[in-house]
Amino acid sequence: MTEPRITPELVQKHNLTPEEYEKILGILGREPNYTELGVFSVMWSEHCSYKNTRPLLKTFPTKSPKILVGAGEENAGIIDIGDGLAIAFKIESHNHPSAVEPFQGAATGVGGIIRDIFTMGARPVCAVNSLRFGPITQAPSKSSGVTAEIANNRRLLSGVVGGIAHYGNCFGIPTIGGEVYFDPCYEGNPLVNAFCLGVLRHDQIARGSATGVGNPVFYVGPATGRDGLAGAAFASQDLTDESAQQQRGAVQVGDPFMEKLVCEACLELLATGAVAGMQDMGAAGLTCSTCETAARADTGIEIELDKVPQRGPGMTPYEIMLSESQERMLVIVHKGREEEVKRIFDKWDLPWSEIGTVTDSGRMVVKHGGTVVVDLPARQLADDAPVYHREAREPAYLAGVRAFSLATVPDLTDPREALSRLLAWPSIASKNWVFRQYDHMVRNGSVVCPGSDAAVIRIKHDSVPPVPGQPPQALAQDKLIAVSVDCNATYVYLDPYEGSKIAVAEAARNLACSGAVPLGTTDNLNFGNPHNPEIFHQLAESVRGLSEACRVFRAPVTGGNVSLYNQNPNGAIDPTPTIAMVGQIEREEHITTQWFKEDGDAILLLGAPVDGSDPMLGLGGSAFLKVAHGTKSGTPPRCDLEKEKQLHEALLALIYSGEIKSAHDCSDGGLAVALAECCFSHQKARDTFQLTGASVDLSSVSDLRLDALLFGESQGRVLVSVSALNAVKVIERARILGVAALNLGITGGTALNIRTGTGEWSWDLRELHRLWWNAIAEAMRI
Amino acid sequence: MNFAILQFPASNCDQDAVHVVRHVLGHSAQMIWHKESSLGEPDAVIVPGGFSYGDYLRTGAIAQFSPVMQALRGYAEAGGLVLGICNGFQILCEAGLLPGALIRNRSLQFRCEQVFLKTISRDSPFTCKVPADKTLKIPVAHGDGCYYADAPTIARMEEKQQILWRYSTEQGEVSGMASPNGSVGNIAGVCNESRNVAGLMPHPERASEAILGSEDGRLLFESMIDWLQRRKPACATP
Amino acid sequence: MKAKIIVTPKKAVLDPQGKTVQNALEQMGHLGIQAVHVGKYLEIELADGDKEAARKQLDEACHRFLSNPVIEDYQLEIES
Amino acid sequence: MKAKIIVTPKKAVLDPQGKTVQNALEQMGHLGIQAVHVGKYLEIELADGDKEAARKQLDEACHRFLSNPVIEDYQLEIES
Ligand SMILES: Nc1ncnc2c1ncn2[C@@H]1O[C@H](COP(=O)(O)OP(=O)(O)O)[C@@H](O)[C@H]1O
Ligand SMILES: [Mg+2]
Repeated sequence: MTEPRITPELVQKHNLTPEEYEKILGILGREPNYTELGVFSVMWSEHCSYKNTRPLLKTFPTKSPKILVGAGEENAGIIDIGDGLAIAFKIESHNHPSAVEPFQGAATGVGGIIRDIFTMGARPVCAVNSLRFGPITQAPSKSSGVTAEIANNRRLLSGVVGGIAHYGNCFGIPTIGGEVYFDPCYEGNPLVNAFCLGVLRHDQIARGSATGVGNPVFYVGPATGRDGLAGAAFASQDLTDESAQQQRGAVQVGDPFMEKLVCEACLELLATGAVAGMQDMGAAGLTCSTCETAARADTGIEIELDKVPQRGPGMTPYEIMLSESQERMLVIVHKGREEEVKRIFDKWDLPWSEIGTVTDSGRMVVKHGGTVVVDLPARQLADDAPVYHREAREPAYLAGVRAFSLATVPDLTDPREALSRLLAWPSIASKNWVFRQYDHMVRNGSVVCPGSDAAVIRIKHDSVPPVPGQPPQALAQDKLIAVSVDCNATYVYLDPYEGSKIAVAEAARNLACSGAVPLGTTDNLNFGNPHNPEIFHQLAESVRGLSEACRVFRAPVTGGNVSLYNQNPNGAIDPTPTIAMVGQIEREEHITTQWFKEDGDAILLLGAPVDGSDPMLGLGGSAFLKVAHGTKSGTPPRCDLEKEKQLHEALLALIYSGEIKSAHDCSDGGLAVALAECCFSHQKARDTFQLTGASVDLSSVSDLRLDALLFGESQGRVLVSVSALNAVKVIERARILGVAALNLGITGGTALNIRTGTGEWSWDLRELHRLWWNAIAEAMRI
Repeated sequence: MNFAILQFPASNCDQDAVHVVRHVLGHSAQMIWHKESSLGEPDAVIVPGGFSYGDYLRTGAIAQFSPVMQALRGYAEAGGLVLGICNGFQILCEAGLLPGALIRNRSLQFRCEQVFLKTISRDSPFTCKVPADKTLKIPVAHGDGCYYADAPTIARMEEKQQILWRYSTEQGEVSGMASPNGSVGNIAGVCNESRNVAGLMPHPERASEAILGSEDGRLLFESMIDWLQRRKPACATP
Repeated sequence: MKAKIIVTPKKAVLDPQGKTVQNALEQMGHLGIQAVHVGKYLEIELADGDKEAARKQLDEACHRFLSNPVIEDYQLEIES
Repeated sequence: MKAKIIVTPKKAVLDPQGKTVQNALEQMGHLGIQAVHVGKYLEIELADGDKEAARKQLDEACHRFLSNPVIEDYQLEIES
C-alpha cells in the first residue's frame, strides 16, 4: 500500500506550521513518514500539548499539603481527604464533537472524563457538567414563530442533555450538579464541559507510566475503528462548516455499558497488584497513551498493530494510531502476572490483546505487518512540543463596554414584572428539565441533590475500590464532599481579569453556603482562537484572575482542560473559564441548603447590600440589563477577594456554631432573585414543592436605584435564615468576624413581599414558582 | 437473614443494595455473579437496579438468559422471596416471573425524582410492615418504567391483589400527575400470584437512611425480614 | 444470508414515540397522517446455509428474546 | 397509503447495541452470525393521495428528524 508523500500541503493539512515541521526534522534527523506525521500532528495539537497555553498554566497555584498528585503529573490530580482516603477529579470539554453530533458528542465527553478518573485507580462517584448554548427562547420583541437558530439551539440542548443522561445513567454515576447558560455567542458552538470525581485510598493511586523493561503491554476494550480519527486535531482548529463536515464521517459513538465493564475490570485488576501502569486511550488514542506512558517512565514502548483488535479489515497504521474509538485502555502488566489479567478481563467478557512490551530504548516503536511504521523518541514527542508566547492586545470592544453608563438607563419604578421575567429567563430559571433526566442518586451517596448552591455527596467506606480478600475497611466517619461549577462568562467578556476572579469566588461562595471548605479546583478554559491577539489577551488576563483567586481561597488547581478555537462565523464565544471547585464538609450537621426551612425565621443578608465603589452598582453585565434593556455592557461587579474570603470564613463559623438554617449566595439576578429562590427552590417530591414566603424590608438601604438594589449583582453577598431568637446574636457575631450583616425580615406566608424606600410590592409565590420551574420545559416542548 | 444480590454486567445499584442490607439493616448480603449457576442458600434474593447489558434491545431482555436466572427460577418456584428493583423488576417481567412489561416512559425521557407511593395490598412479604395509610416517599430513576399489561391480566391481578404499589400524591391520591412514567393504573410495583416474587420501579434502597432524605424504603426490607422471621421456624428452607 | 426482523408495538399498547412523531410531522405541515408506529428493526448477517433451519432458529429467538410478546409483534424475513 | 421507514446505524459507526445482541445470540447457541445491526422502524399510515408528493415530503422528514444523518442511514418505501 502506498502512503501519501509528505508535502508542505500535507504538513499544513495536519495543522503543523513550517517551523514545527522543521523542528520535527531536527528531532528525527530525517523525514517522518505519513503515520509519523499523523502522530506528531495529534501530539503537538493544542489539545494534547497545550503549546499556546503552557506558559500561562504554569502560573496557577498547584501546591498544598493535601495534594498527593499535582497538576500535569498524571491524568487527574489527587487530594487527600483524611483517614488515608483521597479524591481524584477533573473537568474536560467536548465542545466541537457536541456541535457536530450533540447526543454522542456529549455522551463520549462524559465517558472520557470517567476514564480519566478510574485510570488513576479511583472509583468514579459523581459527575457534574457545565453547558452553554445559544438562546432557546425568542426575544419578546419578535414573537412570531421560532427562528431556525432557536430551533437548532433547542436541538443541541436536548441532544447534549440526552447524551449526558444516557452515558452517566447507564454507567451508574450520579450527575449531581452543573450549570446551564444561554447566550447568542454560543450559537453553533455550544460548550459541553464534563467533570468527574472519584475516590480511592492513598495506596491505590495508579500511575500512567510504562515502567519495567520487558513488561507486557495489554490493550483492553472494544476493537479500534475509524471513528473520531484525529479528534484532538479537530478540537484544535476553528469550528467551520468544512471541519465539521469532515468530522461527521467519523463520529464517535459511546458505549456506556462497555465503559462500566472496563471500569469494574480495571479496578478489580489494580487491586491484584499485577498492574505496573495504566492509561486510557482518550484524545489521540493509541498514540497518546503509548508515548505518554513511555515518556513518564523514561522507558520506551514497542507495539504491534496486527495484534490490536480492529473493527474492520484494511485499517492503515495511520488510522489505527489516530483512532479515538471509545472505552479503550492501555495496561502495562508486571511480567509473569499475565494470567491474572486475562482471567479478570475474561470474567467481564472484555476483548483484550497483548500488543507489545516496554523497552529501554526511549523510543515509541510501532510495527505493522512485520515492518516498523513508527520509530520516534517518546519523550520528545510527548514533552517537546513547541511552546508559543502569543501576542496579546487589549480587545477593541472593551473601550465601548467600559464607556457604558447607568445614566443612560432609566430606573425602575415597579419591579414586579422584571422579577417575573428574570425568573423565567432560561439562564436563571430552574434547570429541573435538565437534571431530572440525570440519575442523580445512584450509589446511595447524594446528600444534596441538584437545586442548591453546591451538591454534596457522602463517601462511605464501600465507595472506595476493593482490596482483594479484604472486606471494605470501616471508616471512622463518612466523608462529605461538596462540588460547585461556575462561570458567568458575561463578566469575563466585559473584564477578563475581574470576571475570572468572580468565577472562582462564586464557586468558593457556593461551597461555603453548603458548609464546605475548598480543597482544590479544576478549570476548563473555553476560548476562541489564540492566534488572535485580542483573544489571547482574554486568555492571559483570565488566567491571571483565576490564579490570584485560587491562591486566596487556598483552592489550588489540580488539573484542567483547555478548549480553544471556539468560534463560529460570527466570531469567538465569550471567554468562558469554567471553574469546578471541590470542598469538604467536616460534619454532617454542617451541611446547609439554600431554601428557607420554616415560617418565622429571620432573614439576614451577610455582606454589604451594594458595592458603593462600583459605578455600575452591580448592574454591569447583569442579567437585569440583558433581560430588561437588551444590553450586555458595562463593567462587571468588582471582586474584592480578601473581603470575599472573610465572608466565607464568617459564614462557615456561623454554620459551625449551628445558627444557620439556610444559606444562598446572591448571583445572577441579584438580591430579589436570590430571595425568590430561597422561598421556593425546595422540591420535596415530584410535583410537590415547599413554598415558604418572605417579607423583607430594604428601606434602610437608602439612596440607591431600585433596579440596583433588587437586581444588582454586587459580589460578596449571602442570604441566610436563622431562628428569629438568634437574629441579633448572629448579626453581632458576623460583625465581630468582620462582615456586615443586616436583618431583612422574616419568613412565612404564601407571598414574597419586598418593601423599599420607594414602595412596597408583593408577588404570589405559586405564580413565581410556576414561571421559574417550567420555563425551560415550556421552551423545549415546542 | 442472608440476602443474595444478583450482579449482571452493568448492574449499578448492586452495591447500594448490599450497603443497605449490611450496614443499614445489619443483615448479611452476598453478591452473586450472573455466571453462577447456584444461588447458595439465601433467605431472600434481590435483583438490583442498573442497566444490565446496557439496556440494549429492551431493558432486562438479555439478562434473562444469564445462568443465574435458571437458579432464580427454581428458587422462586420453591417459594423463595425475590425482590426486583427497577432494572431488576424489568428483568423479572422479561423472564416471566412477574406479569406485564415495562415500556418507555410516556415523556420519552429518563426521570429521576422522589415520588410518593400508596401501598395497595399490605398482604405480602414485601408490604406487611407498611403502616396503613402511610404514603411512602421513595425515588425513581428510569427511562422505561411505564408498566403495561393487557386489560384481562390487570383485572386478574386486581382480583388476586397482586398490585402492591401505585404512584400517588403525598396524601395518597392516585392521580395521573403523580406518575412519573404513565403506567397503566399508576402501577409502581406488583407481585406474582403466589406473592413471593415482587418488583417495583422505585428504589427503596435509596430511601433507607435519613441523610438521603427518606427512610420509607426500609419498610419494604423490614417487611421481608419480618415475614422471613415469622416463617422461618415453620419452613427452614423455602 | 440475511435475516430482517421488524418488531412493532402491539396496537393496544401505548406508543408515545409514535404519537410524538405524528405530532412533529403534523407541525411540519404534513397532512393526512392517520397513525404512526415506531418499532425496531434488526438485521442479522448469517453464514450461508439451510434457510429453513435458520428461519426456525431465529423464529424461536424472536419469540423468546428479540421481541417481547406481551407488548410487541414481529415479522421475520430471510433473504439469501 | 402506508410509508415504511427503516433507519439503521451507518456501517462506519459503532453499533454497541448490535454487538451486544450478537454476543447474546451467540451465547444462546446461535451459530454463524456474522453481524447484527439494530435500528428503528417507522410505519406511517397516510390518507390516500399522490404517492410521489408524499414520498417527497417524507423524504424531507426522514432527513430532518426521523433519522440522524450524521450517524444513520434510512430507507423509505411507500405502499398504496
Ligand atoms: N447541567 C446541570 N446538571 C445538573 N444540575 C444542574 C445543571 N445546571 C444547573 N443545575 C443545578 O441547578 C441548581 C442551580 O444552578 P445555578 O443557577 O447554576 O446555581 P448557582 O447560581 O448557585 O451556581 C444547582 O443546584 C445546579 O447544580
Ligand atoms: Mg449559588
